[in-house]
Amino acid sequence: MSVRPTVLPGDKRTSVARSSKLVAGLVITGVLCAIALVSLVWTPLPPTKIQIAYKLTAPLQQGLLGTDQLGRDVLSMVMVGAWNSLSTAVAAVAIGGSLGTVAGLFAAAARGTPEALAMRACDIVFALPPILSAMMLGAFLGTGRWTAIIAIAVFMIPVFARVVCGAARQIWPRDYIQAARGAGKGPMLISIEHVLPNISSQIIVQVTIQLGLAILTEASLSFLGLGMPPPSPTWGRMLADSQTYLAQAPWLAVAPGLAIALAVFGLNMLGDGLRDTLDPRTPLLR
Amino acid sequence: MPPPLVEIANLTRDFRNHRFFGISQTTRALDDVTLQIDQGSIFGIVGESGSGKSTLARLMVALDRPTSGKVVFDGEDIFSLPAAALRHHRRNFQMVFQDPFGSLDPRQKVGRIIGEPLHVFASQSARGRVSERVAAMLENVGLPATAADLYPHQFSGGQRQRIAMARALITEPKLVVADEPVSALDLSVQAQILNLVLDLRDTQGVTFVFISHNLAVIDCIADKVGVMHSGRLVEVGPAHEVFDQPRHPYTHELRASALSLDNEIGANPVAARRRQTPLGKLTGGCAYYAQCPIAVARCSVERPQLRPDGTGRLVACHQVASVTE
Amino acid sequence: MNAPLLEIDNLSIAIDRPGGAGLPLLTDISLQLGRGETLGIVGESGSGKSLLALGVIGLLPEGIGSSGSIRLDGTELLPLADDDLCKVRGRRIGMIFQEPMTALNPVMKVGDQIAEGIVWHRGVGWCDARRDAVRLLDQVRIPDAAIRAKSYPHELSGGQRQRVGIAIALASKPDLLIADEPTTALDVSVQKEILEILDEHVRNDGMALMLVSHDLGVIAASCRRTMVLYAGARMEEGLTEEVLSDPRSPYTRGLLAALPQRRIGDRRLAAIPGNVPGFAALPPGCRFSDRCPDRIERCQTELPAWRSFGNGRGVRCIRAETAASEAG
Amino acid sequence: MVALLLRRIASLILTLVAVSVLIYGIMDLLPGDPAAIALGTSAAADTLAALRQEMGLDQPLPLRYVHWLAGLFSGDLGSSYTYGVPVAGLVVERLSLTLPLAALAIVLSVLIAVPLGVTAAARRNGFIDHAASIFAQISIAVPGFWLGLLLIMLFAVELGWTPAGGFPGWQAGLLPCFGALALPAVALALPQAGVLTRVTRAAVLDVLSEDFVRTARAKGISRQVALWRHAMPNAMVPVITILGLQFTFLVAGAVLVENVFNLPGLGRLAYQALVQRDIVVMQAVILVFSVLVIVVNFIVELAQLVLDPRMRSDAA
Repeated sequence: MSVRPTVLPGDKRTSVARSSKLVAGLVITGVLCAIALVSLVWTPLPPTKIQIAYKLTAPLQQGLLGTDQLGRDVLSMVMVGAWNSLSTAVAAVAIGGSLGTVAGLFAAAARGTPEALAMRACDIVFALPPILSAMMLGAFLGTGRWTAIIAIAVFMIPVFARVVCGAARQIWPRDYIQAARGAGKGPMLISIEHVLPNISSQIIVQVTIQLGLAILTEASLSFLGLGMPPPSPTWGRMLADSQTYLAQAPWLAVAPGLAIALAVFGLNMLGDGLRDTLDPRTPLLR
Repeated sequence: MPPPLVEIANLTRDFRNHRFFGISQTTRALDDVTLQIDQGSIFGIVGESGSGKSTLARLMVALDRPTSGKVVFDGEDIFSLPAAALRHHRRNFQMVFQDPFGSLDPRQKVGRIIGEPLHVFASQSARGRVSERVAAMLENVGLPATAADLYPHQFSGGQRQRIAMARALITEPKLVVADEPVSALDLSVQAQILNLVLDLRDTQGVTFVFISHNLAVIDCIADKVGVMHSGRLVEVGPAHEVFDQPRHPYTHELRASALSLDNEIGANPVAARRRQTPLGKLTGGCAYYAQCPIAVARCSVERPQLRPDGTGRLVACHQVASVTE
Repeated sequence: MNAPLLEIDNLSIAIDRPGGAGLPLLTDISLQLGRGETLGIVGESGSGKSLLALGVIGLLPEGIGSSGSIRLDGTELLPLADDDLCKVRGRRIGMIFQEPMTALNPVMKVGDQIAEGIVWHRGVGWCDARRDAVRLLDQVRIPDAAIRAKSYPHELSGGQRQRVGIAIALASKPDLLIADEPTTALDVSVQKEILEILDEHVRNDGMALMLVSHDLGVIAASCRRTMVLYAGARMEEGLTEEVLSDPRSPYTRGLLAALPQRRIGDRRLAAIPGNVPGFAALPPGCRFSDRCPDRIERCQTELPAWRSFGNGRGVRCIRAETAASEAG
Repeated sequence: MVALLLRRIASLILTLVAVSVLIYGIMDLLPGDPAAIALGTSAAADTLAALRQEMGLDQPLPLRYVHWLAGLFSGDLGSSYTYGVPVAGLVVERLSLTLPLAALAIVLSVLIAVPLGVTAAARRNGFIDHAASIFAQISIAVPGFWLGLLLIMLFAVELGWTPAGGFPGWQAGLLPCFGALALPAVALALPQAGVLTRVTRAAVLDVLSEDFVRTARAKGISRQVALWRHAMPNAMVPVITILGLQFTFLVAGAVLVENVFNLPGLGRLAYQALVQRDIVVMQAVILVFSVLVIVVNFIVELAQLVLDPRMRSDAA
């Protein structure tokens, strides 16, 4: 018999590290979501309120995070930016993730040529960076929230299709799938009843990671002016605007960037923590 | 004499590894197998890895489709049935798998796992009684009815194999094909499962096809045995007779290599035997030719057919056939 | 009488736990093995037999530690640093593993994998070492050894890979060979030949062999002495013949009775009831007490001590003790 | 082996063709008339018709695609409306900045990530492991373009060590050029390095738990030698696979970083083409980027063949 204990009782050090990652991820992501939701009903000042008299005021002198070149309150803008960023990311991952998951499940169930074709198609879409496809879309559709959502979602489809197909292919040869076939169940029912629950942890982990990536991409798009149109503030555009005032008002470049980094960091920690708790296969070293 | 429950005729299965571009290769996993399985018997199939025994098992329960040949179950050719009829027919033949850890969905409770076939096969009115039937079946295989509310990982290997047995039997099938059901189990638990198979055959009248690489297990449990080598059946006959007096040289080799408690290594070494690495696929001829100690020139070109040797056994060997001719 | 080659005293292997005692996987193991001797370690899953093998060669998984004493030719192995152990592994102790499919490096030619140990221990050049590797491959009966040495593992069959594994273990002519389930993953027709190759080297080179297996047939065929393990403790030890023909432990008796064999009429096999316990859920008292047909009340309260009958024969069973004292 | 290579090349060509069809198709099928977009809303009908004819927009789609493709093979990517020069020359000129930048970033990220990941795996749960994990988490979370801004703030605005952006051109000599590329390369490389560090660590840990590493240790090989001789060659296969997949993100990063540092590269060209609604240039740039991604992944496949004999024998 081979000696390969998977999880050993008393392996405290790693289990503490696991749960601390999960807690950190949950806290950061939770706070972020709360801020985004609060911004819908309350911000310290209306984020679009222009007060030229107070333009480029340093943090704490006027508002918690200072004001921008038009005297708008940076904190309020960051808060609304959180909502804009999160909602876009969630919508994109929801669309791309569900389409990709269905495609991946189908490819794994069909096997053979359909699977090969689907994966080839994924390779091709994967070769187009989301920023470039957003540029293509933006050139014709005009810029806006939906351009960003569609561009990101299109990129998410092959990502999820690949992950799901890969995970589902590991499940299909298992004997319990064979038993379900022997029980007279068809590929559709098997995919839903047996395959999906058994790969759900991988999908959940992927969702958190891709949410982080979507936030990054959304920020990049709005940095290039391909995101939500003004005046509604986005983190990316705030950074783009700050470029002109790097010397006079460095805080303008710090606050939104930190917000992006924290959001992505929180989601990644959450993903890591979930991965460790949902599928604790971390092997022990010899 | 009642007709056989299963009649397998010229069953062949090729596996082709598909390529997106270029040539695809074909491997013949099962080669022209003809076989009959009597009602109420335990039919043992013995062979080494790659002998095609698992492929045969999957075909018998229609988990795979043959390249050619047919399986007639209870008078019906199962591969010519329309999909819906085949699905309905599946309740009559079920399978038990080797790995007790891979054959139960880890995300479902035992009650749901065992009841799964009923959800497809049972009529709407009978579904309400699923939990009763699951409880009864759990008792049949020696587990408490409370097991239904637990998850598979809460059981040991032997108990899981009992659960797998319960799932296979819940549709009251006529045939259960068990593919190496005790190979993954500890010796002290193995005997429990073998006894369970014997009990179930006696009480429920189920016909078993029992596959194993272990001669002792087959000798212990089977009425008749088929010996497989390279996708072909080389010898079929009553289990005790086949193992006491093997006629095919391959059966002989298997018998000689099995280690019992009074064997001693070095007493009669195998080294003297002619041994070569198999040279790819032989087109004609006997697949055992390269290793066979009694092969003659004819064996390399002409494939021996499985035929009666005159003592109630079927053997596929030119040398054996020539004895009786 | 010379000192035995391998002497293990009171060896325990446990999972390290921060603060306090570890979770024991294997306890109170003592054994002696002389040059040219063969010892079989037999047990079911969770008996700790593989851990014992890994413990001797000092390759326990991270987080698992051992205490007690392992002496090779009088040298204590347990306190040695890894660098010093490296001079023992391969050169003094060779090891063969269970899974021929995964035990070889997939991206390295098999000849080089054999030669590696020779270069490492003897400091010869790779050219000479590769020549040696071909000779070793020939010794383990691989046809066309010179060509096969240039193959990658995936180009070989399971049996051939296991021969390569043996060649690696034999490369530096170790004094002690540990084989952990060397034939479990192989077909029966290959199994016997692998055991023959092992037997040949033990006989010719005066090597000591410690063979770990769950298969009584394998142990009976290749080992003069046998130790039976159950749930991390030794239950019985002695000459293989005696252990198999006159088992003193109810567990050994149960195992022998459970061996599948031809039934007479409608008889059933004598199965041991219950399941093999996990190391975290051992019954109190004797580890076999919850499944033992001969248990008495005392079995469930105290762990019986190891009782030695001399001549290497020993058993762990309260009933055996009382039987002996009644007789004496 | 030869058959396998031919198959891979055939697959590469098919993928390239599919991508070109996709890009051309999307550009063509998307709502909006390129000629109208180029001229703006106030253009007269006859001017529009003239431009449409000049652009070949009056021909059927498949024909236009074939013309475009034929043009590609003769190095003709069309000409830009805004610059009035052949796009091919423009792309090549811009590539001369973007390719060295990307290469620099890849080299930098590999140089940081591989040693860090391997050390982290070899000393699991040690100080370096924890430090590497924190480094990886942070650098993955920090967007490259923001990092670029911070670097400019620190090194250009505060310290004045480097220019805040721009590119002197290769004729100005190697040193000033690399000076101008240093900060952008760091901004591009760091997020990549974070991902690679994690992948390297995980891959090495995976391989270290394999049976064959234990076999090597049983031979008496030391931990270090087992790590470098046995674990590393096996662990490199997943690492370079991820390196190839990450190239897509590197390209995306280049578009942004070139804009932050005001570098006249292909990414900046893409942005300018977008602003100026120069469809022909957009098409060309996106095509070049996609081809780059595909070719890089093809090279990765070849590298896998070299590293792993099991993949080579796939052909036999």
